Amino acid sequence: MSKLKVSNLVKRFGSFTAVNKADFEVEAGTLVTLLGPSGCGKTTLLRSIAGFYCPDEGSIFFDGVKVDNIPPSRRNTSMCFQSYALFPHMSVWKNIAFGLENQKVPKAEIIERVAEVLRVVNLTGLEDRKPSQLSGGQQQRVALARALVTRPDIILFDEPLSNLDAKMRDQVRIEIRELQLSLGLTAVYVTHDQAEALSISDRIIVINEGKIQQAGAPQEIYDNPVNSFVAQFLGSANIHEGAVFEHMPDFTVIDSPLGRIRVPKNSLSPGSRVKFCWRPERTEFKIDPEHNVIKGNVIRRVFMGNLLEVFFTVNNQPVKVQAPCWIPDEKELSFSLSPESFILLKE
Amino acid sequence: MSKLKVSNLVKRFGSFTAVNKADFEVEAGTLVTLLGPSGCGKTTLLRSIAGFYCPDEGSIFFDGVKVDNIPPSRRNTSMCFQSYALFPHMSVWKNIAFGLENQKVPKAEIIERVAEVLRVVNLTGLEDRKPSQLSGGQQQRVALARALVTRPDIILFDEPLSNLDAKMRDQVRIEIRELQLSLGLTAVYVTHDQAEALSISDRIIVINEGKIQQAGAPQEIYDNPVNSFVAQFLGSANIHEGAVFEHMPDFTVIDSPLGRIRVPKNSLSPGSRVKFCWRPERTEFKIDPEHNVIKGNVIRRVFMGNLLEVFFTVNNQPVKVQAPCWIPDEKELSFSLSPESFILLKE
Amino acid sequence: MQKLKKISIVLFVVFCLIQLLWIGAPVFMAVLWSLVDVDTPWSYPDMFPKKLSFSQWSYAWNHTNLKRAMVTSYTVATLTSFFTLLISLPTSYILGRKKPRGKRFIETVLLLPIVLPGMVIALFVGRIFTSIGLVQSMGGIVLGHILLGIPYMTRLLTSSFESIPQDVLDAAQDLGTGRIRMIFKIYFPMIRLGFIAGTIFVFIKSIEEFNLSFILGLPTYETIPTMLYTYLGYNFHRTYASIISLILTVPNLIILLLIEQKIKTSLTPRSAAGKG
Amino acid sequence: MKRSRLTDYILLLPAFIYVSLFLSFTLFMMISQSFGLFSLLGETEGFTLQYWKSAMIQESFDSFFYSMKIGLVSSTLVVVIAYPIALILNQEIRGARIVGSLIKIPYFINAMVAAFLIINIIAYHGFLNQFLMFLGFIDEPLRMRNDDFGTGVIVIQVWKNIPFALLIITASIAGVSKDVIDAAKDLRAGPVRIFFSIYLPLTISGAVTAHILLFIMIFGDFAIYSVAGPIYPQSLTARMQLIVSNFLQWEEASVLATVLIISVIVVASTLTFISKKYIGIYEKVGYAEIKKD
Amino acid sequence: GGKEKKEASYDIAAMSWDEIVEQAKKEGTVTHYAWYWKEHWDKMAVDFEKAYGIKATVVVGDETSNFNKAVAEAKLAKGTIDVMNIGGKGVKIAFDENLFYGPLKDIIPNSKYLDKNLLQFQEGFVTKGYFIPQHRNQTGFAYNPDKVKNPPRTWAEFEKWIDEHPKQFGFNDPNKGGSGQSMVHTLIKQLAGGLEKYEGDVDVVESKVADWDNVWNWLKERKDKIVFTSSNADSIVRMNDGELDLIVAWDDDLLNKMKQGVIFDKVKMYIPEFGLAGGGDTFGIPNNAPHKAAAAVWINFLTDQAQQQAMSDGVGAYPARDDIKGTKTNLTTEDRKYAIPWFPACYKKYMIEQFTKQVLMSK
Ligand SMILES: Nc1ncnc2c1ncn2[C@@H]1O[C@H](COP(=O)(O)OP(=O)(O)OP(=O)(O)O)[C@@H](O)[C@H]1O
Ligand SMILES: Nc1ncnc2c1ncn2[C@@H]1O[C@H](COP(=O)(O)OP(=O)(O)OP(=O)(O)O)[C@@H](O)[C@H]1O
Ligand SMILES: [Mg+2]
Ligand SMILES: [Mg+2]
Repeated sequence: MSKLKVSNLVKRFGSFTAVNKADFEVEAGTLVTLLGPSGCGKTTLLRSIAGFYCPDEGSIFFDGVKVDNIPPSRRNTSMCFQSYALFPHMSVWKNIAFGLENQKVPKAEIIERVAEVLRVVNLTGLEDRKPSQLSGGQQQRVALARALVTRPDIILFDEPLSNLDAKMRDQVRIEIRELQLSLGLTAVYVTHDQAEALSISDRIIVINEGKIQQAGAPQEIYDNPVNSFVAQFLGSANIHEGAVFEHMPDFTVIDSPLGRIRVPKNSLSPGSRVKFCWRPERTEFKIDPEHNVIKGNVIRRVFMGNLLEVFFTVNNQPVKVQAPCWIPDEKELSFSLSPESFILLKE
Repeated sequence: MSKLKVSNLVKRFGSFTAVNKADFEVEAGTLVTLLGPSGCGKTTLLRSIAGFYCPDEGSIFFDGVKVDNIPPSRRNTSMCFQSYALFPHMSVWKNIAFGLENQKVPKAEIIERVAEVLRVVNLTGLEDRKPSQLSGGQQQRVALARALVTRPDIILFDEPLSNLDAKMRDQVRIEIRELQLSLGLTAVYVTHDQAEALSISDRIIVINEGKIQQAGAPQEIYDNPVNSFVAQFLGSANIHEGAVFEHMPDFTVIDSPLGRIRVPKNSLSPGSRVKFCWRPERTEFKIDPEHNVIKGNVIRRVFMGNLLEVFFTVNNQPVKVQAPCWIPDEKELSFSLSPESFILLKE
Repeated sequence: MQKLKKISIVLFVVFCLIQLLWIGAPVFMAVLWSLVDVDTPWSYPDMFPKKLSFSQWSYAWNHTNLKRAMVTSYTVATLTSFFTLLISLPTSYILGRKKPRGKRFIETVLLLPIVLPGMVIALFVGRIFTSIGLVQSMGGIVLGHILLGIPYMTRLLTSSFESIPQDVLDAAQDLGTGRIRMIFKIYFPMIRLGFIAGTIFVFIKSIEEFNLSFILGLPTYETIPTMLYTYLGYNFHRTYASIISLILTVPNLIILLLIEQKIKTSLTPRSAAGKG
Repeated sequence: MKRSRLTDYILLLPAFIYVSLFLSFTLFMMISQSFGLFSLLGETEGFTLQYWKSAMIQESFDSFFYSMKIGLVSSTLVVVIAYPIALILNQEIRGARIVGSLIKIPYFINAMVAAFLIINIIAYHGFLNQFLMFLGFIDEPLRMRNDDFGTGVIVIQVWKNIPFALLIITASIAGVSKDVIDAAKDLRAGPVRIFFSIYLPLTISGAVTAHILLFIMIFGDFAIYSVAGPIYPQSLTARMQLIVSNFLQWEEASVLATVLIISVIVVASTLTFISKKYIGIYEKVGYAEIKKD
Repeated sequence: GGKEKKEASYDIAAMSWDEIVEQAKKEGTVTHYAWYWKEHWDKMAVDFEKAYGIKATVVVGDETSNFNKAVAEAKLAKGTIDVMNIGGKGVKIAFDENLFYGPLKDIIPNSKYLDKNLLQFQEGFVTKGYFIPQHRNQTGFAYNPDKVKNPPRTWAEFEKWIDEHPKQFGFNDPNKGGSGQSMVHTLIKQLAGGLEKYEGDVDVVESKVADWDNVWNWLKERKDKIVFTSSNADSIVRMNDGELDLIVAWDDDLLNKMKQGVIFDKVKMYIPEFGLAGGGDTFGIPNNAPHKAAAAVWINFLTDQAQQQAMSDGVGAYPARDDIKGTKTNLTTEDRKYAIPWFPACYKKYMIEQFTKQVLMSK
């Protein structure tokens, strides 16, 4: 268990900047998720922490100690590789035991710890298989087990669940989280799956094009995205621009494509342009007349199992909302949105 | 536009049966989705339709004509390959135009149709790139475009959107559906993503281990899964076993781990064992005393952005529900479930 | 990290120097020897030749078998590459694409000509050819060289054929591609590199081949290596040997450069033809 | 379906028939002639061991041991030198590509040219001697050509064959995914352990292939021996060639050729066996065996 | 294709020289296999065509492979070789395999001017006039006059010189060239009781070779003082390199190498008083030569006075004709008085084998 600090890290490949001034801390014993679209630099950041890449600028500290000159084999980190990186010539058991053997852990303990971690990832019974005899998902779980079993100061997960089906993914995710908490591991977790990020993390760091966009607790980011990228990447969001019309005691009124709407109170001068968003699930079809009531034309309804996704146009602006399955099958529908549903964006 | 009929199809690899007596029809101009976990035989079925595999038993008919002895190059199908299978030595444009050139379509029309399909998959401007210069998601869209542009009698999609991020996936899915409808293509669509299946299909065929489990319209399957596999694979489901206690005029009462609960009326004799399920999103936290009221211990709450997933134990049975974000943060909670929420399963 | 970088740079420079010496020094000596003047031999104890000229080059060119040997060598190599390609194409196609029964066995047999020592093959093939009147004919040498070229050509072509993803072929079929279009638009472009590499390889092998040419060709058909053998053996003549060595080596090095340039650049992106 | 099977087999034939006809004739003739059978030119006498007896004289043994010694020593040296170079070239060092191309040059140089080039270097009046004298290490040039041990030949073989070994070994090392090595480092494996438990088991089959091919080429060497070998003994193939061309003793040459091929098979199988054993250490020891102790 | 040229079967032995010439002109072409002097042959061929209208093609191959070719073709009714040069390596095979047509001695008019000895014996073989001499050659000691002021001429001087100059005297392995054979031959003469006793033998007589052990012991004692090189040419190259100062070499070979700039011009050559052997190369016509008449005319042409003179002037070989003298040779006629003839070929073969066994193989 170590505290991790990444300070102003820059990593370039040729002229392309893969990580741009990343600056964050991970408290000891917590799990932080790096979330972002494909190619945004998540893996690069993780590999820099593990020591495989030498940063072009900035430094990394473990418990306040600068590790920039320590080679990967002497940093006490374990990484679960996006590409698995299993040793193809070793059995599952050997693969997992490899790190413990390096640390000269007594044989009996190795046997015990490997068996335990195999249970966690649901692979008991496959000890003697070679990686080539496993399905993709099983291989991924071996990679995960291999990283978990060493109980390092800092554990790094690079999309450890991407090849599992939904059921297995839920289950293993929960096990990872429990193990991390019970062993008090400091963990950095990479994913581009927002549901996974929201459900496993103590904190989330949203990255786009190599730059950190926002960092915070899952709910905090979800409820208060700072910009439209974060709003759209974490959950769905309808984004509009408008202009401040006037300030009222409890709220501010804005002129927008949705009409004149009430949003949470702010201090912008009337007339200034604002960008704001709201989430599809905030829509109320049991209309609350106290709230902003909006009428739209239904373009398409999509059945999503537990709910409907309904696409409207409101004053020619496309808008997406979530609706319960019981809403009437009409061309024109109204719904209400509380002023608190609206979030003002910085950019 | 052709009607497709697959009749009692069996395909084995050695002693392993990948497709086991598949029997279904696809009406002309409709889109049918094959949905199932990894390795269940979806691709195998698709490749048999395209003619790459020769079935071990059973036959395939296009518009009533048996095509078993027609080679792939003479069946009027187009497939969007799971592995993309782009021609690495051709530019994006050439790749897409290749099929049209085979059909000796006039040059001017080729140019027009390729441009149109490029717009659909959002790749305009990348015509001259080689596949190796594209990201995975872009490559996948080229594969999709290549299949779409030929407007075959039957179009086969093998997980065409798996490598796209959520936003792009939504967008392209809608485009595919619109194109399929407007051109009236007969389509078979393979995916293991249930949201995708629910939102794009006219009908869904759920497959497990090579066997068709259930076929029907999306909502029909979602609302009335026949067995626990379907119930769990399409959406989430809590599954329990119980015994019929008594029949009332409007409903049946069942003894179950959740207590004595009311479920929709059925004709099973009292005392017989039943398996039933219910979906997490049917949970009501504004308790309706008319409904089944259930009390449970909260094990874990997971923040999923637009809602909470709450894990309970109810009489030591694990239960998963979806809850709005506002529910109180207490150790013990009650919720209600309407009798209609419960679905009796056949096995 | 910084220190590591420094060490690796030093290592790199040292490595390059050794490499230059390792290759450059012998070649430099050969060039010097080839430029020794006819009338001023390079004798002990001179560190360097007293006079450099091309006199020996022009003598060797005009009054030895050099011209004839070059014509023979290059003709043989061209014919060999062509016929080896012709013979290997169908076999490699089946091996690479159809995975016939006994594939491993056939591949092993095809490799045998490199596994048996060249002189052994040469002596006994020579004996067979003698009995059917094929010695001292260009045809005999070409036939022999084809034998030695087949292992390389089939290997390279087979793996090019193998590396075409089945899906891509299926996709082409699925799009209704006819047989001819299939060959010229799909197969040929996709095995192009194996095709080029194989031809170049066999060409170079043939140019360099000594044993068979020695047994089958001499004395009527002299190739560059058998000629070199004369000037290195009982007729040891450093200057001619240097000249012939350079004539034999320089084209190869140019080809090497071309391959490095061409094949490397066009090989790398190829892996991105699909996922996994 | 049936018809296409048949075409497949017909298409398969050209190269296969070509090679197998030639080689089966060669091998058949070689072996039968060593027993005095099927002489193509001279008259056939019938089965006899006479040639095996008459070929087994001291000169043949000396040639055999000479070739064996040069073959084993040179091929082993080549592999041992090429391995670390391949490992270094595999790193992402700037310029590794240039070095890689440079290092390939000797492969494109004919064996005899290579021998000649090196002879120029080690000759009495050669570069090396002049250089050493210039530096003052020696007063009088060393005689390094045609030495009895065959050091000159070994130097030439190593010079010429390193690129070939590199080609094969680099390919198999490049096949080891960088991530796998990173993973081992990440699990705190030191360089020695990485080499012996990751690189070696994953690449040994390539290295052994290279080793075997090199052994065959060097063991059957004629050209380099003739240019730079010791006055005595001759290499096995040079002796065969001599027996044939000077004395027309095809039968005795066949005996030597047969011996040569048997030795190749023996050495190749031994090397393969050793490498299999080595990989086995890492492949076999699995959970089952651990549970036993 | 065109009409096959019809060639009557004939026997040149039964024809007059004029008939042969006439027949040769009909044949119009002759193919000659040699392994040296390309430039010289080119010139000769031009002159020949001028004189007779016959095109001579000289293939400059390799001595061993020329013979392999001849052997390989021996079974055919019609071969492809009309004329072959015959040197040290070939004589034995030529006889063992019965390859050649002859005797030519009485067919070729010029043979009466040619070296009598070489017409009867070559390399210790009794050749019975089958082969027509082309040029004579002689082995001798060559030395670097800068480093060797007083080269050894008598046997005692020679032994002393070797002792005082270790690793500076060299000759080639007799397996690989004639000059080395000549040296060992001389050692046998010197240390094993002269050469007279071998005269006329066709098989090795054990008792006569008993005291050859003296020779082998003499060599073994000096193994680290004498350098064995790998060919005639290698000896010369090593002298140029400064490695050797005294070598055994062929006079014509040395001259040729001087011309080609392989060795410094200052080199001097002589025959020591204890003698060194000499001989020469000859022409032969294979039994199945397709153009025997043209072959005979070509051989006769090459042994004409003018052509022999041109050969001597051009490549420096000592002429086979007795009526002209070599002009540019390293060895004066004065020197040549120490030349000695070879002993019979069976002994030569035995000598080479024994040298390998006794000297090379001893450790
Ligand atoms: N070795 C490299 N050379 C050049 N560019 C690179 C290299 N490695 C990564 N990149 C680029 O850097 C960017 C970040 O890559 P990285 O692997 O960190 O992405 P990621 O966030 O992990 O994406 P994914 O979710 O797809 O794994 C990408 O645009 C990639 O193309
Ligand atoms: N050529 C083959 N030989 C042997 N088994 C095969 C072959 N192709 C497929 N299989 C097996 O058949 C089963 C079905 O494979 P298929 O590719 O149809 O799965 P899928 O449903 O498309 O899965 P995914 O979602 O992972 O693509 C798998 O268990 C697979 O291992
Ligand atoms: Mg990544
Ligand atoms: Mg599939």
